[in-house]
Amino acid sequence: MEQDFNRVKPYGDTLGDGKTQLSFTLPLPASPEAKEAARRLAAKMGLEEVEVVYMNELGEGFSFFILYGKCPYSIDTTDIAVARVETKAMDFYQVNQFIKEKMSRKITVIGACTGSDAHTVGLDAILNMKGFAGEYGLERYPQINTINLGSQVPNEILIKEAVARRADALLVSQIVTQKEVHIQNLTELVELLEAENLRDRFLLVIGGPRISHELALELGFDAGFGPGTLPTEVAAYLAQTLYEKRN
Amino acid sequence: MEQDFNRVKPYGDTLGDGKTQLSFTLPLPASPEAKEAARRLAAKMGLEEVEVVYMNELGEGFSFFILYGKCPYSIDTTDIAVARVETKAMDFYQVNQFIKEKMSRKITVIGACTGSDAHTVGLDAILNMKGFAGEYGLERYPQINTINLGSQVPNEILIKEAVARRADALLVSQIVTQKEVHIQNLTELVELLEAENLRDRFLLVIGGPRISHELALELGFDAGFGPGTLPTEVAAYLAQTLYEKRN
Amino acid sequence: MSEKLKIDQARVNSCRNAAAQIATGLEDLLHEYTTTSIERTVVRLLGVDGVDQFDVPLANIVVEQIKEKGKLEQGIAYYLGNAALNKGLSLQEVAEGVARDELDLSELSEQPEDKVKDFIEKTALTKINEIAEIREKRFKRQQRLGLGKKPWLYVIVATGNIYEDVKQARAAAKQGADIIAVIRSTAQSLLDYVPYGATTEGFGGTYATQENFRIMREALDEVGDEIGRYIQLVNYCSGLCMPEIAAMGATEGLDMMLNDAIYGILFRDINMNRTFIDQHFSRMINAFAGVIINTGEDNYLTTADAIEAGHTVLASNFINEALAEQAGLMSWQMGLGHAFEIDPNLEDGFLLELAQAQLTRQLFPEANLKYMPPTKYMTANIFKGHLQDGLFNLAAIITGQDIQLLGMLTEAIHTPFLQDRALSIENAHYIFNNAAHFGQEITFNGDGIIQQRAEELLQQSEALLKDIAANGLMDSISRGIFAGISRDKNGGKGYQGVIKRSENYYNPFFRLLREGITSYGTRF
Amino acid sequence: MSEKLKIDQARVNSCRNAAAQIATGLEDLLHEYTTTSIERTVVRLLGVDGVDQFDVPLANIVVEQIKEKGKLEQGIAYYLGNAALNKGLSLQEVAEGVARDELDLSELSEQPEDKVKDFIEKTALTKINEIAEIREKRFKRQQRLGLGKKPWLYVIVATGNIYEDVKQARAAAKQGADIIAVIRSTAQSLLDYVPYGATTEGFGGTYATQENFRIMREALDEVGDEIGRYIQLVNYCSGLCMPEIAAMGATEGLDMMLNDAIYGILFRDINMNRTFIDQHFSRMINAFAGVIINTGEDNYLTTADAIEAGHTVLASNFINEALAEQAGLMSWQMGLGHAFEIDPNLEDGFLLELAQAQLTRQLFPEANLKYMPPTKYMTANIFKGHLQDGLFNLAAIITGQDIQLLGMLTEAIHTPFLQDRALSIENAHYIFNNAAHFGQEITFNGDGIIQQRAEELLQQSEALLKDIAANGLMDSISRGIFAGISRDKNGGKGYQGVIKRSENYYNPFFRLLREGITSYGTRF
Ligand code: B12
Ligand code: B12
Ligand SMILES: Cc1ncc(COP(=O)(O)O)c(C=O)c1O
Ligand SMILES: Cc1ncc(COP(=O)(O)O)c(C=O)c1O
Repeated sequence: MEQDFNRVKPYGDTLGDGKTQLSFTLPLPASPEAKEAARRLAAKMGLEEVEVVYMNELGEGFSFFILYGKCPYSIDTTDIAVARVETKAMDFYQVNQFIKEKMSRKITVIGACTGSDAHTVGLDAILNMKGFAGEYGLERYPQINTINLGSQVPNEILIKEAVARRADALLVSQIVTQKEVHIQNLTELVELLEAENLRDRFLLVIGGPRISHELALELGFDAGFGPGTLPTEVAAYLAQTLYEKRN
Repeated sequence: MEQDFNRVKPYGDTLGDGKTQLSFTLPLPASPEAKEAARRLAAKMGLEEVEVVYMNELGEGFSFFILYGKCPYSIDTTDIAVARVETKAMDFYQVNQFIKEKMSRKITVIGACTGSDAHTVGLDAILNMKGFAGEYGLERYPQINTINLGSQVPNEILIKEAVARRADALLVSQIVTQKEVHIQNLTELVELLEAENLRDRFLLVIGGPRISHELALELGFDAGFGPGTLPTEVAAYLAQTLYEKRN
Repeated sequence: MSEKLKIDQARVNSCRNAAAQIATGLEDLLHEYTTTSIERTVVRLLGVDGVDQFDVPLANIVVEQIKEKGKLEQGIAYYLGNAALNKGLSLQEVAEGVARDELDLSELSEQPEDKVKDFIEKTALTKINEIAEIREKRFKRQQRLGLGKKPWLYVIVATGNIYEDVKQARAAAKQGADIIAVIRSTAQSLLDYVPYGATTEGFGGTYATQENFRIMREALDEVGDEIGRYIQLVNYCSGLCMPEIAAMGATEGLDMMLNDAIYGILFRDINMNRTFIDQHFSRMINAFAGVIINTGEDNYLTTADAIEAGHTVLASNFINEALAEQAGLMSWQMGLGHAFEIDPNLEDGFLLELAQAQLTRQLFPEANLKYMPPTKYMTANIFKGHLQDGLFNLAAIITGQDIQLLGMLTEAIHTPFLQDRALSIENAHYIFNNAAHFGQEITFNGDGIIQQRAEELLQQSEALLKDIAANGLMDSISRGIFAGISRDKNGGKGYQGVIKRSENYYNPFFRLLREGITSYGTRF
Repeated sequence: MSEKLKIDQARVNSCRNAAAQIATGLEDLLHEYTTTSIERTVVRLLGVDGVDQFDVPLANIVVEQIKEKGKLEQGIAYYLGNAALNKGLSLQEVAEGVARDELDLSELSEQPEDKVKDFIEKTALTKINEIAEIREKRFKRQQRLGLGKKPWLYVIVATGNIYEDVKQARAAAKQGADIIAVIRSTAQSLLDYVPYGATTEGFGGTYATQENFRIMREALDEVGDEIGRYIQLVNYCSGLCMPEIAAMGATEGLDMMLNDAIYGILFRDINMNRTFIDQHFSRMINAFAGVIINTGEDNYLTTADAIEAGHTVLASNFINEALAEQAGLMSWQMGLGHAFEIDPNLEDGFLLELAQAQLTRQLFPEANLKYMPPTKYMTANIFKGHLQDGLFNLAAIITGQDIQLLGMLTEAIHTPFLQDRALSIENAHYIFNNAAHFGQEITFNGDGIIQQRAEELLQQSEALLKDIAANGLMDSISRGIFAGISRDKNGGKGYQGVIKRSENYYNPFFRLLREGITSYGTRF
């Protein structure tokens, strides 16, 4: 059987078998009834031939379950189009060359972990001299003027600094996502910029382990970078997009 | 918030949060679109706030996904009643005492792994002298006459031997469940017995890692024993049920 | 345990000497300054509790009043005592009066100093005795129920809601956890006051409040009785209220406290003067209360590389040890921290982890070492993550660690679900039992990778300690010697709360604690 | 590798002597009997292929005809050759004639023996040369692409459909697998014929057919070229068609074969005479074809307890070695099997696993040891299972195993999903790399648990081997010495296929293989 991209299903060991693994805890002590409850829950999710393969009492009236079942649903993947950063790949030298040749001046970027987020490692990986995974960070780029405001920066301060330092791009890191706090922080930033009529002045870039380019666009940013992002990717994006924006 | 057993949901770290973990493989190379397909699939299962936390290319156009989401469904557990073996717990001595006192004679049980199943360890755990988890097997019970036909026994042979040896109970083990072969084997056994008008002559007991008492009843057996069963549980059940059957 | 690594004892001595010198270098600071938080602690230890209508703790209100008058250099104790004698009120009533703006402590006529001090000393002694009693009750309970086998299984609860935390903690205890750490709401370390009462809304953790401490202690005592094992309770004695939390913990019978001499400076940008002064007093309280401190060296490796910066962890262990001794902590109270944070994709990375863990074990044989799990390199691939935690547990059982902060397979995703914690505990049980005596079974080859790495670590940390000793700890930190983070001596949060003591600075607890510490002996 | 365990060499010699004696005890049997399956193998090796309209292989039909006439004692080769010369037909045409019921081989007039033999010898030699060529091509490809680093990652595919198997195998190779074993449909070992053609419906595995071998070999060569690593292919040379499958494997360029001297007797109730005779001939083919055999001692521990019966595994390793030598296999071709099957809840179980694995390593330093994963004690708790597999991988890298059959986290649930296999490979990569030189780093203490267990194992297996040598292997098996299973000498499946050779029994392959084996040397 050949894969039909109009009908994509989970695959265990045979095309179309729909095999899916689940686990969750229920607030029930372990019992045949609890196991049945777990099975019914998976059945409500639409899974067929559900097997509750493991049940373990966790104490205090909770039990943990592992299940397998067949997912009857399929996805038409032919109509999925996820926006992605489209700029051309460039290395350290190419980026600097590009900025030097095409733009009249160095570009300035300002980065921060905003709100109560104090996770600077990801932002530093992109910005600091040292960089990440063997690649230099933006500070090392002679054509990029890099400002790193560090952690727990209120959105207001970030905007103030960006204006004062004439930044071309804002680089925001959001790592903590509990209770959707990153969405709040990011939405607030865009709203503040819009309120001050500054939205179009900057390229707005975000990053973090739960950030995608799609999410960034949804929230009104120009680009989003997820886990494993390398500094060159960001640099290449900034250079090319700022150049286009200029023209 | 107190648990409402009419509305039981998965629990991550807050009552009612519905947190559920999923994993599956899709026949798609890793890409933002594949990730989105995974997300949509989980959404079709009804999960909310789905996060595809991990995607890994497996080669040959397949990728593996790990997801978390919130299950919006809940189960009314107050109306779940799962049948279970109800006989009183007895130890080795009590069982022998019981048979000796209450029944006029020893009881005879005949066990087998039927069909193509060659997994004898589970059956042996219940039947052999040595037993399981420090408990003696049925062979060791002076009041039980135990016959073990071993592996890959056709249903016809099992019935023939059971009749010939005047067995009181048939103990069937089914370990292999691929393509539901255990259901086929077990259904066939009941049908054969019924066809020969022998169904009521024997207590019909099954066991195996994917067997439950519920399933046993569904398939027309008298009892089913799942993973971790101890010989005494089976012995106690046999003694008491055969005694009741007699009366 | 036979010694697996050959260690150059001269080098070890040189490390300890340098660390002692570093600690001595701070003595003037510790003796000549107080802080708003120390004074608030005094207020609390003198029995003042509660908040005003705006939820501001009375301790803050009282101290703030005197500070605004520029008179805190004398210490709050005198003013409180003076007011009580003056007005014939209890100290609590005095504080309430201040909160209602009915009393200005600095304006009252001065009672004879010896009478005031006498009154204060008595009140203080009552509290000190109360803490001693709580400590002894706690030790007795530990003896009666027994503590789990080592390494102790330490897990976190982090729901943000104390009642949900309790459920998770009780379940964890039943699953086999020995230690419950209630993770603290993320912004709390920077609050210059301690929130009040039971709280149900925290952010990535639950506020450290005295009532929350009490609720959890009660729950753990209960579940401990049920399962017949004493369950230890941990919180954060860290941030701008470090000594206050020490006092709260002492009062509520906590067993351990995250309490580091440098952590707040580096990772919370708290002023270093403030931190050093606070940590000293908080450690004296912890010492007297029989609390094990957990130092935070693991944090270095979340920003710095574990191979490159392994020796900074070790150097910091020596410094934390010296500062702990300075404050009167006994060896068993030193939960010196280190971590399993080497890139899992490194060839022989496990060997290098063993080297650091074993070296730390041999250098601090009496300490209750706290071993931190992989975090930075954890992946959202929960299956791989569970394995990484397995090797971490194996390293712990091989090298004989004491306090094992269990890694969670979902570390890269979310704060632990109930099931995550249960799987972690199962992981530790499996490895600790199945390889129980593996450490005793093996010897490391004398010229192998492990031995060489250990030597390198010790050499590098000796050099670093000597350098710090020569420059002083504060200057060294401002040069970014730890975790690649540099902090200004006069920068950071809370510097305005550092106050030079006057000649007649009065704080009864320094003496009482010191005397108490030296008299109460070891735990069992 | 420095020797971690002290081993009493005298005891080892005594084990080997006993094993040699056991092997010698079988010689009469091996020289005086043939079997239907050996004769069918001869038919196949003489180039007869295909099935009749009822899917019965021509090899079966031809052998059956002569057997029914009671003439198989002479060997099939003569009859085939005689018919060909008689009729001027090719051997294939002869067989087809028999299948159409047009030819009775036993009734044809006898051609001069030397002419018949001459003809047969030539045909046989052609085949032998063909196999040698396939072997050399395979070795060259191995040299060109290189084999993976040891321990080799061995994974199974078990979909039942050869085309689905191919997908999974290709993906596994890309993920890092070195060896692909196509699991065989569950009932096949008891079939007294080999199914034909490509198959898509198997039960817990895919039928071993020559066409399936070819399809998978081609796929693995292709993917091997893509990724620049040679991927080895394994199947089951086991059951009632053992030697035929050896011939098929030799022809299709398989690299390894599950091929055990005793497994079928115990676990498939195949008659022991039949098995011993078949295994000998099949091993000669494997030897000549440069195939590594994998013995099945791991299976003992699925029924017997791994602590109690550990020494039976070791004893069987010695016997399999002796029988392999007897058939001409070189040391590197001996994939002696052992397994990680101790109850994971046992304290220090990991140490006992290390003892057996290290002992096996030291006793068979030249063999390509095959290490089998935990199966019996795997749980449907896939997280715990993944950890068990992790310790298994750690034991392998510490003790320097060669062929690592990767455990699957879903072992207790289902045959592997694509993702399960990928996680297993990742598990092995992580542990093998992160603890790469751990084995070289450590020494086991001379009086420790590991050393003691190793000594106990060796002592027990010496005693067992001596006992078996004294009683003969067949009698010992009938006394239930392995896996607690006893089998009757004359019972079990396939006994009717054992035939006493006549004086003039003729089978050209014994000589050709033996000569070929001694001349082709080692692999590289
Ligand atoms: C290190 C760490 C810490 C350190 C942070 C030190 C520091 N200076 O950063 C310390 C110990 C201080 C810490 C504290 C806390 N942490 Co923390 N921490 C982590 C940890 C272990 C690693 C994060 C990390 O450094 N990853 C490595 C970097 C390189 O990856 P990255 O951030 O994804 O960055 C890459 C991309 O995302 C991208 N990127 C990131 N930012 C940006 C920005 C731009 C512009 C671009 C283009 C790209 C980009 O590029 C980077 C390189 O590829 C994670 C768990 C984990 N393994 O992920 C938890 C984790 C993030 N922490 C967590 C929590 C809850 C906390 C606390 C709230 C706990 C508490 N109550 O005390 C506190 C609060 C801190 C705060 N106020 O924010 C949770 C968050 C849960 C959630 N999803 O919301 C996690 C997931 C742990 C857990 N399972 O509970 N933490
Ligand atoms: C040991 C084993 C074997 C041994 C069996 C040896 C023997 N003599 O039994 C060997 C190596 C021969 C083997 C072969 C195969 N096996 Co197998 N095997 C296992 C293994 C590792 C352990 C099973 C076991 O012994 N469990 C221990 C016993 C004590 O537990 P238990 O069976 O659950 O029994 C308990 C209860 O269920 C209950 N019980 C069981 N029976 C009965 C009966 C009665 C009457 C009562 C009251 C109670 C009772 O009481 C017992 C004690 O508590 C499992 C994986 C696993 N870890 O589960 C795979 C497994 C069962 N095998 C599997 C497969 C596919 C096969 C093969 C088909 C592979 C192949 N293609 O060659 C063959 C075919 C064999 C055949 N024809 O059946 C699959 C089955 C998949 C599925 N769900 O269908 C499994 C799950 C492995 C896998 N992941 O692929 N196997
Ligand atoms: C000593 C110490 N205090 C505090 C914390 C963290 O919490 P906070 O948010 O209070 O800084 C840590 C974290 O690891 C620590 O090690
Ligand atoms: C040598 C050997 N042959 C065969 C098998 C299994 O398959 P079968 O169903 O062919 O007996 C095994 C299983 O482990 C084995 O070790």
